[in-house]
Amino acid sequence: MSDYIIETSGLTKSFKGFTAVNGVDLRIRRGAIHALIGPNGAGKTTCFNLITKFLEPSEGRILYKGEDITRMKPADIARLGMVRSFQISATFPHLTVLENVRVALQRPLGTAFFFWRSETSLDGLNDRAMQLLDEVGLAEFAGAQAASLSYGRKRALELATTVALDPEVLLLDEPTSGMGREDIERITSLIKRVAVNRTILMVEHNLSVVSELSDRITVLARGQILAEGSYLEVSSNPEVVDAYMGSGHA
Amino acid sequence: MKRTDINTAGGSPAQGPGRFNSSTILYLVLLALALVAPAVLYPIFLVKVLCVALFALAFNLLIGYGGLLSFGHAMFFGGASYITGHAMLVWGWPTELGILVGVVFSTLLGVVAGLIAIRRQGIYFAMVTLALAQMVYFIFLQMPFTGGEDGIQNVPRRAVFGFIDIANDTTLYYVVLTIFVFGFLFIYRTIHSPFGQVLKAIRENEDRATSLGYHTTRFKLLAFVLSAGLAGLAGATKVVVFQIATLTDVTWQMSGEVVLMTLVGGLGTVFGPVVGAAIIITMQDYLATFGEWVLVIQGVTFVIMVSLFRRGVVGEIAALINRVR
Amino acid sequence: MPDIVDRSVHDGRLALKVVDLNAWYGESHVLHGMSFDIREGEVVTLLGRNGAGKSTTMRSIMGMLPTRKGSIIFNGKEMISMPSHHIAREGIGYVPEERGIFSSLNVQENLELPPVLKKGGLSTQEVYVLFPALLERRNSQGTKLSGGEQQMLAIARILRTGVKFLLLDEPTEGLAPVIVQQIGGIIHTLKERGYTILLVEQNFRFASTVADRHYVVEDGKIVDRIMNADIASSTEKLRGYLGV
Amino acid sequence: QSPGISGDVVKIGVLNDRSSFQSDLAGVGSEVAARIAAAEVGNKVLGKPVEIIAADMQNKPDVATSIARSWFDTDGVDMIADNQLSSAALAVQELAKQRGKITISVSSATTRLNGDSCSPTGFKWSYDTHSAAAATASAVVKQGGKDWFFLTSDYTFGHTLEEQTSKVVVDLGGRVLGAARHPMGSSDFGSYLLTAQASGAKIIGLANGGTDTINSVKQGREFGLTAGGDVSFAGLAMFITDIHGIGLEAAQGMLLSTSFYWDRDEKSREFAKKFAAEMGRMPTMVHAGVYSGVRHYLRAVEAAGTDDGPTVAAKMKELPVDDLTIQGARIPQNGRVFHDMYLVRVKKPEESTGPWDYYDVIATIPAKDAFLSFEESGCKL
Amino acid sequence: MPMLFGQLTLGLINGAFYALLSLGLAVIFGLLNVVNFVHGTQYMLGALFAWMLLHYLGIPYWGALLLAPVGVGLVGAVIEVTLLRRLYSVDHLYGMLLTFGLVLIIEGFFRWLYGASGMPYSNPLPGGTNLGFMFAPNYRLWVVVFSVAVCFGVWYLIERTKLGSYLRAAIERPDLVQAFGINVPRMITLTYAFGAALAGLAGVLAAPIYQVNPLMGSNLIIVVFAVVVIGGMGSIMGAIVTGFGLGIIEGLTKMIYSEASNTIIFVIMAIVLLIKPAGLFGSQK
Ligand SMILES: Nc1ncnc2c1ncn2[C@@H]1O[C@H](COP(=O)(O)OP(=O)(O)OP(=O)(O)O)[C@@H](O)[C@H]1O
Ligand SMILES: Nc1ncnc2c1ncn2[C@@H]1O[C@H](COP(=O)(O)OP(=O)(O)OP(=O)(O)O)[C@@H](O)[C@H]1O
Ligand SMILES: [Mg+2]
Ligand SMILES: [Mg+2]
Repeated sequence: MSDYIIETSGLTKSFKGFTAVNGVDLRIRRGAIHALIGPNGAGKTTCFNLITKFLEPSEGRILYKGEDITRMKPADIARLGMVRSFQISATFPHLTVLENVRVALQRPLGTAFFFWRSETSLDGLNDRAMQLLDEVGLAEFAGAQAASLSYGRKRALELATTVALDPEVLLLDEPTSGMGREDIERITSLIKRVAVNRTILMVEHNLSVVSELSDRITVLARGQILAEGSYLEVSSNPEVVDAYMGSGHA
Repeated sequence: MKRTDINTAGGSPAQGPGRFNSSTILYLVLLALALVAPAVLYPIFLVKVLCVALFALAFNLLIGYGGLLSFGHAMFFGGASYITGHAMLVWGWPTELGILVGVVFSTLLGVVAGLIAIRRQGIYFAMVTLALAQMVYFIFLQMPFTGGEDGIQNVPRRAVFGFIDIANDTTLYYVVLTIFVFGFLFIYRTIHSPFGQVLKAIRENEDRATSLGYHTTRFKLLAFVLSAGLAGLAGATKVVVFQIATLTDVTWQMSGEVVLMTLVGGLGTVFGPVVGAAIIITMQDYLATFGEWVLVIQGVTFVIMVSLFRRGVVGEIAALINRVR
Repeated sequence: MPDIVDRSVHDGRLALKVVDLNAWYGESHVLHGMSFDIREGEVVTLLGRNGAGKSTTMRSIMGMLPTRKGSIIFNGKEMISMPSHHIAREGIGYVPEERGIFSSLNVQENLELPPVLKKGGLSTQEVYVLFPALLERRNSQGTKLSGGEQQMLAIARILRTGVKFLLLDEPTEGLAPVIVQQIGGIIHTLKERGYTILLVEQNFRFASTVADRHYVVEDGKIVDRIMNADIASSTEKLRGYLGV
Repeated sequence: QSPGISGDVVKIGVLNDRSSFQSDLAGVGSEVAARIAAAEVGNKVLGKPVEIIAADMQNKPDVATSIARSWFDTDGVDMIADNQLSSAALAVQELAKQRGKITISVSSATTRLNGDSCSPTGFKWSYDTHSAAAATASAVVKQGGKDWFFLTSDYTFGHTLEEQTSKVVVDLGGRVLGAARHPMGSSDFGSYLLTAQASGAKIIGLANGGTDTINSVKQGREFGLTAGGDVSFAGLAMFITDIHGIGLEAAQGMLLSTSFYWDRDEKSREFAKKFAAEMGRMPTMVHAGVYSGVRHYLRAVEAAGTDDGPTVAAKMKELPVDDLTIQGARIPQNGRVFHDMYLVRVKKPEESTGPWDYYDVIATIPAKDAFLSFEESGCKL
Repeated sequence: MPMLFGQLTLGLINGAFYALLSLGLAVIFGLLNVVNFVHGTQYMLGALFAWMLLHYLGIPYWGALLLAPVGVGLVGAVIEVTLLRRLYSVDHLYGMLLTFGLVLIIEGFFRWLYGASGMPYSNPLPGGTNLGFMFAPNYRLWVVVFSVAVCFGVWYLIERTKLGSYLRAAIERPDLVQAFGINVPRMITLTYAFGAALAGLAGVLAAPIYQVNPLMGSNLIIVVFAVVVIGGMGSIMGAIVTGFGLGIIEGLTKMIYSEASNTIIFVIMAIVLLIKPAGLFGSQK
């Protein structure tokens, strides 16, 4: 079996004549933390949407563990163990924080269609849910409605929900954006912890987070791969500095 | 997008044993009241309330918990009543089989309509269901067996299981109450089930639910079909009670009425639809002697309701209790 | 609340003075007596942890919260009970967090939505020169833009209105470092042109490159005020407040 | 059979629609008509008071049946009058049959009430689909209107009217050149009128009702169909309130049949005067029918000495109907009152002396031509 | 053949009518997102006001054409300010319940006042023009010309001025649009009143051909909703084009299978929504 858990070849997406992603060959090594960076509008989120099949690719193929998933449905991708978070916070606003996490935890039980079964059958998941909330610093909000959380906390909740599925591959779209330092640190260490035995592909603009976490970095610009390598390699690439990092990071 | 002010008063999981007990007691008290009700109130009125309330409950399952506004639920309600009526009158089927065939019909219709409608969201979903219901209306209007505006008349009330004589109104009441309680428990369990949890999550944020690995359309379809089947159960039962099946029950106004009942009682609350149905049926039947003012009084009630008690009767009471706590 | 004596680097006119501001979301009391002020031409940031009440402060200033108490004086005028559109017309521009791009409008329509309130704003052409990425996407639906592009659009559309007092809620959130630099440059330019800016920032490093002063918000109150010049000596304190 | 008056009161319920399209032709007026009838006997029979109650069934059959049920079961109502909407009327009549109570249907037009669904205690006054068809058609054809086209409401009511009228027209040597079936509540009839015009028909039979009829006539005028006078509308189910709503300008020259016209004779004017004193307008044939039905019912109670349904019903069939609106009519076993109908032509505006002066009575249609006989009705009693 | 032409022309004429009627609803339902059940009633009020103006004040049709819509607009403004306004932040269903209540009240009141069979209103432009293949009533020709002019005017006002952007944005985030300095509440009141006035205008146009009665609008609303949805919510052009198109299709249906002429629109709606989820002219979210 190949070393790469995700491989794309010639991945392309155009919207009415505008090509957002253009022939991207991405290879994500099993067990790695792989960062996708690039200027705004480079096509990072679109890549995520393509890989998780929230968008249909215009061209190209996507392999997951060597298997072609180009024609699969998004929910099935998640079931294969590849779960994403969203760039703009996506919670279930009128469910409680605890329930938000539990919705993710309950999927592997396989009882999701059991309309005849009592929901107390889900109570067994509460401990695990609380543990996850604790890890992102939301334990004290467990009973609150997700809608009433501040923006940063919604992001944390979303991460907890994603991790709850215990996926093999996590795709995190700007996990720390909108967070305070303290939370960033907490989230960074959480990502580090969950990364054990998992593969993470993340989009992130916070370079200190990127440099701290990632094993490998792909830089996208205008829908194409501009550079790839370790943080050091990438950050010393003048093209990347020019297009993305700016003089402050050279 | 606007924030949806859907009340989740009855939707949150019962936390802790105390809460569970108090609500169990509440249900038992209500059941006891229902058992003695025919001594006080006219049984046929009660039976009608139960039938329509069951219809409203079915509708509420879809909107209150699935976030799907169907504007064509009359096709299941009225459709089942035609089928049941025909089966019992022309084919001479026994009551329980007649009701069953009505439910089967509406469930199958629910699958077909659901497969078509479920692909659209929000107002478009409502409009597709409306369109389908109008087509079903047209078909029933054109089919000879429905008797046009005369309807199917004189549907017999045959003894249930061959020995429970429902010609007697009080007996009939208990039979219908049994059906209603069955329907109610069914819905209650559905809402408070693992399925119900996912359904609520989908209502809240469908993309997110998909990304967690849920095939959201399948959940919505199942909710739609369950709701259609229960609406059919309500319609089939109503035929047995009133012994007629008419076009009125398949019109869009009927679809609209169930929306009103649910709102008046309290959207997304467990008891809301029941209370709403009771209020509207009471208005229709008891205010009928106010002559031409029935509808105006109804209108004034709606306006006041929306302006002052938006959460619906049950929703407002629940909010009041919460505040007192 | 520690008594904070105002010692501004600017001796310009007082632009905004907030005194004992309280605000509620429904029943929940979020701001507990905010007091601070900004002089004309200053760039001031509100720092604080998630949920401290920074965005709420901005929304209160804009009159977007139904219940608020206290006093908000802008250019000498009391605004606490003004409706939101009057506040805007007094000359305040607002860039909300989560950007507030309208999905039913395309980029150009989004850009041209806020009415021009004062002379001296950027023209649409100038905006496109400043943000070329928007020019390219000007006919696509507003919310189809990438996160960062949306942020640019949210800032750009306020610059068109010509108001000289801006409330920017996390303007660098989700932006590529180059763009963050660019925004820093824009803020500097605006400052030179005499704009007054209240900024909410999580990115402290960025804040320190543009701001004159910082207020620290905790639990809906101002708990400290730090001059940008004193920043080096205040790192300990800040670490305590923000976990920096 | 318990002689005497149940509950010491003769209770009459007037059940009809008071809130929607049909509320003018029946509605509150039916209650008023019933009261006029009761007042004629001093609101007392056999020394017991006559009480009249009324309810709005809102055009919903299940509301009608549940009101009827509770009237019979808990309120001691002895007779239900008017009984609108065929589905509701059939159900209420069946219910009354089971309970041994009397129904006097007036507004609902279906002949099934006295045909396959007839009841020993169910009566029908005034027009029905057969009278509308047969009376109007035979009279019109005799006047020379031989080439027909139908505007038919796509409802059993409309189909029945069309079918029965066509039969009469063809039997009398006329021709049916076509029909357009439109859904109930279509607002625009232009297309159908064009088709009608193209067919070359001289008589356009309106096998529809209410607003549809009104709109057909109004637009017929607009399209210049009826202006020349060579094409006429024949209203199969029209009431004087419809003419009032259309206005003579547009309605002039129409032919229609009615069981009552207020300005026909001294007696009808007397009833109309009493009615107008209450309602401020003239009664329709439905109002007259309710009045006549209630009047006859009270006379039968008096004669039978009881308000027991089957007994009274038998009495009603024995006695001739005789009141301000109908004189000397008989009621066969199926409960269909055999009274005369009238063919009227709508006046021109200049011929009319004022509101409600709308008709010229041009022929009297004897009952045997207007209604199905007991044998023809298909009633098995 | 002349028959077909006649029917097509007639369909077009009726379509003009649908277009005008859906226009007001497109403004209210499409732009304000209010499920305005009272729209049919506002149409009825237009016709009724025209009749009242004539009957009580002797003001003829041409005066009513201006005054009656203004009157209906004022009624609309009052409804918006006193009742509807508080419902924008909650689910649309509540607006529907409210406006449905208003339908019952207003219709009930006028039915009590004037009865259900209505009152005569005579044709201000009697006679007709022979088009060769058909006799076209003059009044209908006037309706077509006038509706087309009004439709175009409204389209221009909303699509070609900034009003449309303001409205669409205000539906998404009223608080934010207001924070940009736009008096959102007043704008919405005026828009609602304008939509109501358009319904009233359609009512005045209808008075000479359709029966003026208090219930004349009650069955219309559902069809007009369908027109707006098929056209694409929020699209003024969509409402206009669909209105005309529906008139023609309905006319053809009346020729071929007239029983289905009311149902055809729902068949079309279902098909359109399945193929183009946001309607013919709607932009997809
Ligand atoms: N559904 C869509 N329709 C049209 N254009 C789109 C769509 N989705 C994305 N785009 C365009 O594709 C380009 C890439 O967008 P994408 O969201 O992938 O950028 P990104 O790299 O994630 O940027 P950011 O870091 O700012 O989030 C952008 O220019 C965006 O406007
Ligand atoms: N719409 C709302 N309803 C109820 N409570 C809210 C709402 N928005 C915010 N809050 C609460 O108000 C408090 C202050 O929130 P605010 O958004 O002002 O924080 P913030 O300082 O901007 O945080 P962040 O950096 O995460 O954006 C938080 O406790 C939050 O949970
Ligand atoms: Mg992105
Ligand atoms: Mg904030």
